[in-house]
Amino acid sequence: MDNAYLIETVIKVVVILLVFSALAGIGTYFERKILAFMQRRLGPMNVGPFGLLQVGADGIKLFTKEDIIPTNVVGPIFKIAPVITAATAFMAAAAIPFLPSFTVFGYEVHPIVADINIGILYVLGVMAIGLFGPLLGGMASANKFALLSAARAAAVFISYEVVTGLAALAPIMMVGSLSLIDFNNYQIENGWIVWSQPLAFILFWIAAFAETGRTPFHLIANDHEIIDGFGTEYSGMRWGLFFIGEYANMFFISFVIPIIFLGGFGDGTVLGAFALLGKMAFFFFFFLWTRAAWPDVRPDQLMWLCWKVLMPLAVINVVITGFVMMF
Amino acid sequence: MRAYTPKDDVQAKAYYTDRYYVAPQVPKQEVETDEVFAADLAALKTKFDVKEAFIQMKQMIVYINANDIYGVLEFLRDELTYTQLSEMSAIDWLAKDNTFEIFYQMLSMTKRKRLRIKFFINNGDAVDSVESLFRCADWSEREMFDMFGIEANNHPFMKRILLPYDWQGNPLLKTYPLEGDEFAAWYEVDKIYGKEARDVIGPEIRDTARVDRYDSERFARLGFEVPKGTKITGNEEPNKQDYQEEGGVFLVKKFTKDASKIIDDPQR
Amino acid sequence: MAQHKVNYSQDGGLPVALTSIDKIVNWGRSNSIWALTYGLACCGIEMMASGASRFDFDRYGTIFRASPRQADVMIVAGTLTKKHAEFIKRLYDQMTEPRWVISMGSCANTGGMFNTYATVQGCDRVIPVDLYLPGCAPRPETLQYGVMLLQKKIRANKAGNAQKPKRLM
Amino acid sequence: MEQFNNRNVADNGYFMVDIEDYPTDGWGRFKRIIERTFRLELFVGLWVVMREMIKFDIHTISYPEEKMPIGPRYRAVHEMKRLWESDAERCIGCGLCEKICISDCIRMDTKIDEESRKEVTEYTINLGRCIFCGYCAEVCPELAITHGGEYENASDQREHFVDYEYMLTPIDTMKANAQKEFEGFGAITPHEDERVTKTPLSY
Amino acid sequence: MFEAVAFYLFAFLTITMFYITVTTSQALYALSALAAGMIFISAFFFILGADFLGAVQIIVYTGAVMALYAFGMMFFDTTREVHENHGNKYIVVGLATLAAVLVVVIFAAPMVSTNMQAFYPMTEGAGNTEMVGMVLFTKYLVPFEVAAFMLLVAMVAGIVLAGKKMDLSLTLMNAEEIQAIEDEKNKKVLS
Amino acid sequence: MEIGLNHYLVLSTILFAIGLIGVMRRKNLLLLFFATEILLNAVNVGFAAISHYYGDLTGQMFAFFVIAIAASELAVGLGLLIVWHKRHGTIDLDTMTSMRG
Repeated sequence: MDNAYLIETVIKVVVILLVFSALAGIGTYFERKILAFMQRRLGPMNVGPFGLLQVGADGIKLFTKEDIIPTNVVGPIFKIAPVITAATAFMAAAAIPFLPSFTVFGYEVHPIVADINIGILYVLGVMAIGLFGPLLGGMASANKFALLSAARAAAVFISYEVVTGLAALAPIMMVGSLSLIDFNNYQIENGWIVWSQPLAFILFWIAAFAETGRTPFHLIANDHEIIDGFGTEYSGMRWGLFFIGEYANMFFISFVIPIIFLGGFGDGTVLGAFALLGKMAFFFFFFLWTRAAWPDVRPDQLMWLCWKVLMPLAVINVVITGFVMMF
Repeated sequence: MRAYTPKDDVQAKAYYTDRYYVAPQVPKQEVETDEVFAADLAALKTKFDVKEAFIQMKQMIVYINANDIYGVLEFLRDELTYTQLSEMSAIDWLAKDNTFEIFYQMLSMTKRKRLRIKFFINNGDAVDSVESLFRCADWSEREMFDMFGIEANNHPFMKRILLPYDWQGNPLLKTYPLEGDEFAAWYEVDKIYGKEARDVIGPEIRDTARVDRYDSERFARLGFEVPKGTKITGNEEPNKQDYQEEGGVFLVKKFTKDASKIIDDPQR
Repeated sequence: MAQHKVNYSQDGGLPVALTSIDKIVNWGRSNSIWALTYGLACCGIEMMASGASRFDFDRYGTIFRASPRQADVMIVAGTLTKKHAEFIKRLYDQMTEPRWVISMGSCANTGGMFNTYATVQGCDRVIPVDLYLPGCAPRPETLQYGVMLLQKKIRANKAGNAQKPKRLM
Repeated sequence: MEQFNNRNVADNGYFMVDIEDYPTDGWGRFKRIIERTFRLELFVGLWVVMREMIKFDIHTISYPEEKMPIGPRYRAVHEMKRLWESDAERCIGCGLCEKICISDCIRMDTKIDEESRKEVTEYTINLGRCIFCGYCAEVCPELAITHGGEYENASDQREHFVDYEYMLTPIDTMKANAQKEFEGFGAITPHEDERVTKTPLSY
Repeated sequence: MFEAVAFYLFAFLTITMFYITVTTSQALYALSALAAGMIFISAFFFILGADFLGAVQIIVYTGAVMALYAFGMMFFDTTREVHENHGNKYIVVGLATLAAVLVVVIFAAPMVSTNMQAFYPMTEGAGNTEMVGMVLFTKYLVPFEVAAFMLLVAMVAGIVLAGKKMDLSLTLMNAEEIQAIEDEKNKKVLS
Repeated sequence: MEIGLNHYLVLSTILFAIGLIGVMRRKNLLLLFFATEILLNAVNVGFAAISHYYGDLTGQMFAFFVIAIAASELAVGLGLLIVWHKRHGTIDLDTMTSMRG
């Protein structure tokens, strides 16, 4: 454990934190713009050129807004819940290889904080902990709607973790490793996994919507049913942390899907790096696209979809993969 | 536009209305003129005491005893196919003879007939609830209680429906002033701030057309708006309307009133 | 209104010295006015229209939030009945400082044509209002003009002033 | 009008929506899900929003720069007209508008002047109460009070009001023959012809 | 060095969290402290080289078990303070400590004293996950299957127990029906 | 400073003791369940440590089975609790005095 490694890790952590916090802000701008264009609107226009500084205005406002902690809430847990959401989102980034390794000033940089050999399990596990943000925030809020949202969050996360895990299991069986780098290397030789595992790809994709709580499954913080869900009682920057966590989660899952199924960054050329970024951008855009196009499903439909459709399909997929690999 | 009426003899007629004018009654007809109603009335008479019955505007009106109402409506619903209670409420006759007139408007979908059951109750009496016959009577009876103070026996949830639960007074009574009594005038102040706040907040302002051009706390002269509390002299300069401060705002798109143009095609 | 002894809009039109911090904070606040979805009656439809594609409030950075904790401005759009007065006060109290109120339409301003027992004669009997828009109902443009006036008003005040709780009494 | 009379609802984009039965049993529901998935209805939704984004057919009116033309029927703040012939005020102080106002927001004061004509001394409309119903304009026998198109109003105070001097057409506007006459209720906007779509007769 | 620091840090954190769990009267504190403690426990597994066990600990315990407990809390309406009457605190603490020491000594003493040899020694070169997989599906296949069957049985039992009389809802019944149910219940208890 | 097996065993003992305190002290059944989870986790730490220091995978295997047992215990236990809660409206331990269920 030499000093260079330590310094490198610290730099990587700082870079990831800064880049993705900024990206979360820019993400809101993209979301507003893209949704506006899809609805024949203009979106933010007045602040800065093309409304680009809207994010800054929102940030200044959120920082200077009064921060209310209501009387009946369970104080410490109420305060810590947004931090859990943001922190787990960034913790999940530790095992994700964002780019192929490149050389700067003769020093080889691996753009992954820690290449642990259980990468996928780690990402899934940390995203599972991400549940505790909405859950504790909702339960501590002393608010009916927040409590409902917490219950929904628990139900959705427990159910869809099963689907995510089972969908990822078939590629894991093929690759024979849990490290995301190994996934990438496997796909250089054998082609993209999505061609051999299309069902697992689709299942994982659907489950990603549930795990990030985006629109077709946007039940946890649903404006028209349960005011703002777990965020109902949050104001100012605490609520902003929830927001940053949500958008960072979207970005990270948009990285994970191409790395597992769509070849990742390929053999590590510059082209491959841009290809990965392009794939990531597509998946992020798809999150916004569905938000403009699709309606929400009901909670019971969501559970029905998980336990009666997606999970049997995932199990069948795993079994078939096993048989094909055995014979 | 209003429909045009010939105005040739308009000066021959008095253009004011008689203060004690009583509108003429809609002509009543015998029930026997309509055989469907006649049969229904005959069936009703075999079981219940019918005080009076006639036909008005092609609808049969039947006066019955107040105690029979549940039985009558059940009979109408089950035997005579008047399956729908479209409306029920009360009429305030307190000034005349201290009674309320309660009416139930029924509709038969198969016979395509409408029928009205009516009876009188004294002030302070209660009616029998027909909520178990027609679910729609639930809210109607609550509204009747809310607006007239007539209670319904055996109603599952006899509370006010439109007005808040702690309201005093029954607004559809003819003695109730339109602008509300003392309680209504101070309701929101009493409820939110307490009675001691009455002096601070002051009474409601209802003198609607009066305008005080020197009061800049309440009134703004259009085109001459000033910030609240400014002293008005009476010869202000017209207010130059603009969207932003002079010279615009840093990093925000500049808007001026003169530069804005009216677009040609609103269908764009 | 004239009857309030306590004047919650003191030094309204007077020039105030703004520091650069004030300017930055006010710039952020004035360009990110998030409104509470608070349509009470027909004016609510106009409010929705001004948020929708044709008039697009999002150009000003105004988006509608469902939770009062995250909203900056409450647009009282419609008739305020006496039964509802308690709740408008509660929602106003739940909003975080700095907060503003726009009273939209004649009914919210003065009670309008509902000169009756059941309507609050002007929502400023219950909550302090910053801006009144006449009209029945005002056009979406009028609401957007009102928001721009509110932005001007925000920028004219010290940033700390708005943090002072506005209370009727 | 010719076109209007000879309309044919059979074409022109109208079609009857066939409402299918809702399945009740599990198998029917399953079949329906399969059908809907493979008819790709969800993806049609995706395509629709994508198409709008690619066409970039923005319908927003960026308000402070561009404004909608206000239709002649629009009822905003009132105006008082003058006579074309003599530039004198049209209002004869009959008080009908004050009588008919349903929210009771017009207040006028008149006196008999030297020529033994009625003259308006004080005329205010309390816009805080006014609901812009247009009865005053409708009842006015001289077409004196009408509605204008001024809609950008906001103030710190709860009751706006307009007085006679503000509403009255300025005398130089009158000299320039620029007084805009109110086209009255039922008047159609300039673009009305393009807007008319055929209503199907079966509707 | 790093290991020692990590061990003491996580030991302190874990003990604190579990202590909060057993002593606090706020149910929500107990829940979140327990969840945090579980995550810190998984840190020990990572230190000890049992990566797979650590990941499973996070996913199963914090992801599923604690979420189910949260569900239970919402169901039983114990999200706020819980009122319990306690006996003598010192007796409880003393007894518990004594019992814990006894149990650990009884089970650990033979291992510490005699020099045991490994049944399934760790193979060099293979990662923890591979080794776990190899042992689990060869020597421990039968217990693994039994555990899987046990989980299935538990799932069925949970559904059957929790799903019983789900259509009975006190809020949708009127007063007489609730009274009838109360009477029925009282009769059962009294007889 | 070297961390040995004894350190882990002492930690395991402490955690086990905390769990036992919880089991004895708690009257609310849900919080009682929490205490049992602490017991299981304490044992798991011991298993993993022994597995590490003796180079033997059996300890880890046991830890896996303990986790499986915890999961199934949770499923059945919560089910029973729900039944009890429906019948009595409380999950306080002191109310479980009747043998008839």
